[in-house]
Amino acid sequence: MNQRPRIAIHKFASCDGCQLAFLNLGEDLLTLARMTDIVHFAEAGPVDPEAAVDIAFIEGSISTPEDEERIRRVRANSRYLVTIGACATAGGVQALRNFADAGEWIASIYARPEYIQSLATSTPIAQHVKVDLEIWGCPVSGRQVLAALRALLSGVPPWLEKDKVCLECKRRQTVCVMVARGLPCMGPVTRTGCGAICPSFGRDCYACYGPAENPNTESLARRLQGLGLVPAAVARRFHFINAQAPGFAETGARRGKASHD
Amino acid sequence: MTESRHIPVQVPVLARVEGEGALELRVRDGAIEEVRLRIFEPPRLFEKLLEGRDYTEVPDMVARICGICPVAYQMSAVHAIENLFGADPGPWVRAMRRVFYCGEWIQSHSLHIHLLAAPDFLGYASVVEMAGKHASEVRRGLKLQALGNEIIRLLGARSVHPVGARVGGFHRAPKPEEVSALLEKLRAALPEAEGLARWTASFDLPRDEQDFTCVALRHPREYPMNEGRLVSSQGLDIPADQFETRFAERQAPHSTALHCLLDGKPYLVGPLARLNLNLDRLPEPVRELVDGLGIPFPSRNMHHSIVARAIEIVIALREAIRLLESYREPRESWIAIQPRAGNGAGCTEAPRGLLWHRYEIDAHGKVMRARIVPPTSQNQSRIEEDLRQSLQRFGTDRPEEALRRHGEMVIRNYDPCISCATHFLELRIT
Amino acid sequence: METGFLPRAGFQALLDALHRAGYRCVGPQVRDGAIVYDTLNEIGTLPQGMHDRQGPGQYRLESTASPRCFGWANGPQALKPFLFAPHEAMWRAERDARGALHFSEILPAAETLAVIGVRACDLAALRLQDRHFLQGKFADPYYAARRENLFLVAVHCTQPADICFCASTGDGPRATEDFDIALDELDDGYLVQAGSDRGGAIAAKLPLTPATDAQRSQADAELQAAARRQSRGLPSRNLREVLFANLEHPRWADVAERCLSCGNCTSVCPTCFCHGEFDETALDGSRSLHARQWDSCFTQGHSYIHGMTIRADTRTRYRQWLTHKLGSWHEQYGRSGCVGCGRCIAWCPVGIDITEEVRAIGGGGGHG
Amino acid sequence: MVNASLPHEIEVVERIQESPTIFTLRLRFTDPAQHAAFRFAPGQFNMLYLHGVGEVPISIVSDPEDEKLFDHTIRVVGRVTRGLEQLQARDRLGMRGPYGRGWPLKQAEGHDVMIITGGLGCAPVVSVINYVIRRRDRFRRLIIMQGVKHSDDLIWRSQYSQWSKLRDTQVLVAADVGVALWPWHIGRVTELFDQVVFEPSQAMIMMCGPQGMMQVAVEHLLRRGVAEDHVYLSMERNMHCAAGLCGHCQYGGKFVCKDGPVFSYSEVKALFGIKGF
Ligand SMILES: Cc1cc2nc3c(=O)[nH]c(=O)nc-3n(C[C@H](O)[C@H](O)[C@H](O)COP(=O)(O)OP(=O)(O)OC[C@H]3O[C@@H](n4cnc5c(N)ncnc54)[C@H](O)[C@@H]3O)c2cc1C
Ligand code: SF4
Ligand code: SF4
Ligand code: SF4
Repeated sequence: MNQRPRIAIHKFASCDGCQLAFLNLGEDLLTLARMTDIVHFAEAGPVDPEAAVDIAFIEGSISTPEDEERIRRVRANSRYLVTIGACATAGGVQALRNFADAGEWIASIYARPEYIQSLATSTPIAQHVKVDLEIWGCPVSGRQVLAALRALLSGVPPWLEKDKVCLECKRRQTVCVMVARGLPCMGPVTRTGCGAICPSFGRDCYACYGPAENPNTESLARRLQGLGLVPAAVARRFHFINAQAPGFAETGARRGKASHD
Repeated sequence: MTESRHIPVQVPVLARVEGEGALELRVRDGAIEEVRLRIFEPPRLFEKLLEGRDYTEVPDMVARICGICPVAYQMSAVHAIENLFGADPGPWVRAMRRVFYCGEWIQSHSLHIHLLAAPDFLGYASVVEMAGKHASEVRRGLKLQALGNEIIRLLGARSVHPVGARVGGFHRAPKPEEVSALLEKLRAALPEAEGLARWTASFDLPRDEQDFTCVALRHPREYPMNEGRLVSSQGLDIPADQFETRFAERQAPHSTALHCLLDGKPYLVGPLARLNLNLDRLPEPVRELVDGLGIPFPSRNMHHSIVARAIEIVIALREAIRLLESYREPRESWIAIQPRAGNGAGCTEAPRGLLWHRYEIDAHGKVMRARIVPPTSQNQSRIEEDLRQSLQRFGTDRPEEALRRHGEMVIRNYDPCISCATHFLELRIT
Repeated sequence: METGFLPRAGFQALLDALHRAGYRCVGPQVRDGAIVYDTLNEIGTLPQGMHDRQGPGQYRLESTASPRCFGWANGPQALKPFLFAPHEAMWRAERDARGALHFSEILPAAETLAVIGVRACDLAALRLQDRHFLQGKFADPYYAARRENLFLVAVHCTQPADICFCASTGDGPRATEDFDIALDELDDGYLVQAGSDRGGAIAAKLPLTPATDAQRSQADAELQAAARRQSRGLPSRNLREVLFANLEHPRWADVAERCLSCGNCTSVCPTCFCHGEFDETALDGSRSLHARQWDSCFTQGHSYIHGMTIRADTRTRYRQWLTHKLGSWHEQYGRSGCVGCGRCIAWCPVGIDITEEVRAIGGGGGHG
Repeated sequence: MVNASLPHEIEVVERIQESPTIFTLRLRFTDPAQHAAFRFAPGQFNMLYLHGVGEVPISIVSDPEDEKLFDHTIRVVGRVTRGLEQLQARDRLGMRGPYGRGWPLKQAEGHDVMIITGGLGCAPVVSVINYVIRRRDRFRRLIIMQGVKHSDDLIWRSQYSQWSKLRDTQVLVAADVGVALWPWHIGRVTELFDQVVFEPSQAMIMMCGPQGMMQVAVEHLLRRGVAEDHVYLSMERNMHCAAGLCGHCQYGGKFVCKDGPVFSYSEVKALFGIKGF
């Protein structure tokens, strides 16, 4: 590539954690700045939200009317659009509000709810504009973001991991926490990419990387009930970080209202 | 001639809900009429999301409030819930939580100093520009940031939304080999961190003394992180669970973040407030380092915050080394918890200042109500007050660009959140 | 080739002899609620008295008063991860300033490793993996490097779990070949048998006493009882015909309702060999590491070719696993790919039982 | 032990754009000794490695007796092929091979050779056509049948016309969708079987393309009396190692990479057309 590709990193409703995948790159952050032209990345300095770019990375979900507008403009200005993280890809943990009366919630936190402009839902970017690549995870892994960047710099579509966490657990030779300890692990339906860190820390995966390809959520739900979870608890397993993701939304809903009645 | 200038500055800001905000300034006849730090990040409604969840899910949920200081959210939450259940996880857990927190301070402060604040004081638009002339300092900063992340990973597997913390302790105890490998790196980094402190102290920082109230935790022996009483520079000294008796949140029409006030007045939390109030808790070597910096702490110059952060990196590094040097692998890394109904508060020192949580939980361990007061909503009124004073002193007749930059620099001293403290953009006059 | 009796306390002498001969020893230890292989320097860390309870999707350890250190059936690991690494770098590519590429292989250091406590089923699996990785058209240099100096101490299995069926596949519970040393564990010590010259040399360094007939017959009786205790089984005949004659059997859809397509079964299976290769490239594109890791026919990528996935659903994936393992393996390696270790039953999160599925699909007929 | 997984450096000598999505790379080893030692048979394939991206199996289309270069004709479909597309003369890449079992060309001598392809530019069989034409007197009739989705997809058009003029050679081309002036059939290539002149008992059939097309063709040919082991097809499965180790290309008990990719119908018929294998 003769010209350095232009890159933007945009933020919507989120915790900023996925952008840290860039800020935590260390030496590679400087390499990235050398190889590309980072035109908009508010956290790191450059700000030009309306700039036309080759690659736009989007963090965060859409939860206000203004953001609905803004993401359209970003799309129009970007040749290749990548969502990073659970918020941008599946609506994020804040999408739990989609199950509730968000207006009532706002009223209970803010004394003057009329000041607060907000949609009743938190929705993924792909519900609003075309997305070229979705990188899952809450937060995304720096390794995956780097690999995607590298592929795009080589002019080829990035390769995405979509297998189950279980495979990575076994590669790490972690003892299965579900089989050996009866923990309600979400690994068998969850997308790998994190390195199967939860089971390696002796705990159950809570599905922060969203659904894997071909997830049998119903079978796992039955298994979790077999382990002693009541239906509402099973619902909460699915309705957590990626509550709106396909498969998780339905199986959770079928077991009852997750957290709020 | 009456000149009215209304100067909005786009600023992404952290708050209860961090993200986007703006600085609005109205100047009439050279006097600042109104300063507003507008936060319009869409609310993510975490307090409500928590309702109905099991207490065991809280640490993973609250981490998602902030990707830059998830450890702080997890720590305040586990303390609040353990207080509520009357559980004491014992000295190993206590020590490891401090180590965990040290990692976050080092990571967050290094990131702030190098990526956000230092370019301001040295006159660069971003760290990338700064790296040209100050390559070794930037590398040192990135290395310290990485080291902070590594400490978090030791106990939490990853640095953003770590997965190791639980009510009652940690899911897993590190292996002694991992601890000693890390210790070596920490020891090697100590001279670097001290160099960093001296470097920040050498900046030509604006002199701008102001009167403000500092609030921080205070512990009988240690530099505060996970526990202590709530104290202020004006004599406040109450147990942390009585926070609500003196501190109250108020909603401003221009913000989705609530403003928190102490007895109705603005106050400061964060590194400078912590240092000012805990100078006598510094370990001896740090004390000597601070004495040699030539800055008279306690300081009333908010621009000294960057130095306070660098000093806290040294404190955290030393503390992590001290605690890990006596590391023993425990039989169990967490205690069993017996839920009971009640109400409990927890307060810890996030990198950006006090982070207060309260939970009401039923007998089955289900969260009934939650309340979270993050550092930024506590600093928000103080930021506005500071802006008013410092911009007035700076000179309101200056070009907008200069006003904007100065305003941003002032805001960045509070490190309201990473996206807040950035180098932004165009200035619009309406 | 029986060589004698090693009193329980003399077991350390075996470790010491192996250490002196330059081996790193790995042996069974309790970790995270299961028996796994880990570096073994002291007999004190052996899982003495530990016993496992296994069932479909279930594994629990319990502590007993037994003095035995090998009174358990296999945990999740086999020999496989020691030879066919779950994840490994294969070669590195570097591009110099002129655009030329340089390739360098990354072979594992050929470690001299002694594995203590290997079961008969895993030795049978090792033979199958040897055939796959070493005896085909192209030998795998990575596997070969690790295989080269492997020393195997087998312990005949007297405590098969509920999920074991090695007796029906003819692969256990007695280890009959491919070990350097085999042990029968009795309450007060071990009957030692050398299976190779290397094994004989190590055995010669042990404080052995002559074995008694009583010891021998007790060991035999325990092994026979162990075989009898196995309640599960696969028909010993070649199942290839019957499986491929039943490719549209409704049971495939039935099991697909339960199966999570998670690949735990293929990962714990000691004979499964599938792996994927990929590149990890430096951000500036100068260097790239070509690596490989375990894959499974339960993944989408396993059967992806551009524009289509040959096995897009769980039904065809489960069918691939079973028809390969018990069917086409015969064509490839002259026998079934199942050695009866039962791991895929225990470590399946939803407890799918290969023997039961086979029976349902028409491969019944008991132990025949 | 030879490490069959390690690529060797090769160089692009020439790049030819055959169609909007198909291009040919003419290649040689950068090490002349390696180049001189390189031997292959038509139907065999190489693993091409694009630096930092990955490897793909690609058939060799050039003549085995061409000592200067070897050619690969590649269609852009995904990650690696898209990256390969960007290569220019003098660029370097990695290569290992050749792999697999090629076409039964020795056996085919003295037979009618019928080549059937479907889909976009089926490179593997073009090498057979060229091979037969260059050694024309060793074979009897040559029948070339090519089906494409759209008439624009047909690459090497002029070659098809030239081939059709050769003696004892029949060329039948079909496009599902044809544009004006398309001289050949509109419809499926398998609809043209009735026009084929050949001796079923003396024929060797070689085909590659979509499974559906091959299935229809096989059924027809068997009905016409061609023996099962005179019908050869080239199979495509996911491939990583190409050495029979990684397991991806298994087709029942066969490893496509080393037992194939060319199989006689009798070898694969048990599973042919069954979804999931
Ligand atoms: C024996 C053989 C010979 C071939 N000869 C040619 C040829 O001469 N010309 C040509 O254009 N194509 C040929 N192909 C197909 C070619 O290999 C695929 O189009 C190519 O692998 C797609 O890779 P990609 O990265 O561009 O596509 P993606 O869709 O991005 O594929 C990603 C990965 O999946 C795998 N994969 C995807 N499709 C295939 C496939 N069809 N076969 C095997 N693995 C696949 C590869 O590992 C690939 O890297 C041949 C395939 C085989 C098996
Ligand atoms: S194991 Fe599961 S919850 Fe844990 S980090 Fe990975 S995907 Fe997230
Ligand atoms: S195809 Fe499936 S069953 Fe066969 S070796 Fe590979 S993973 Fe195992
Ligand atoms: S059979 Fe069990 S272990 Fe195997 S893929 Fe299916 S659910 Fe997973």
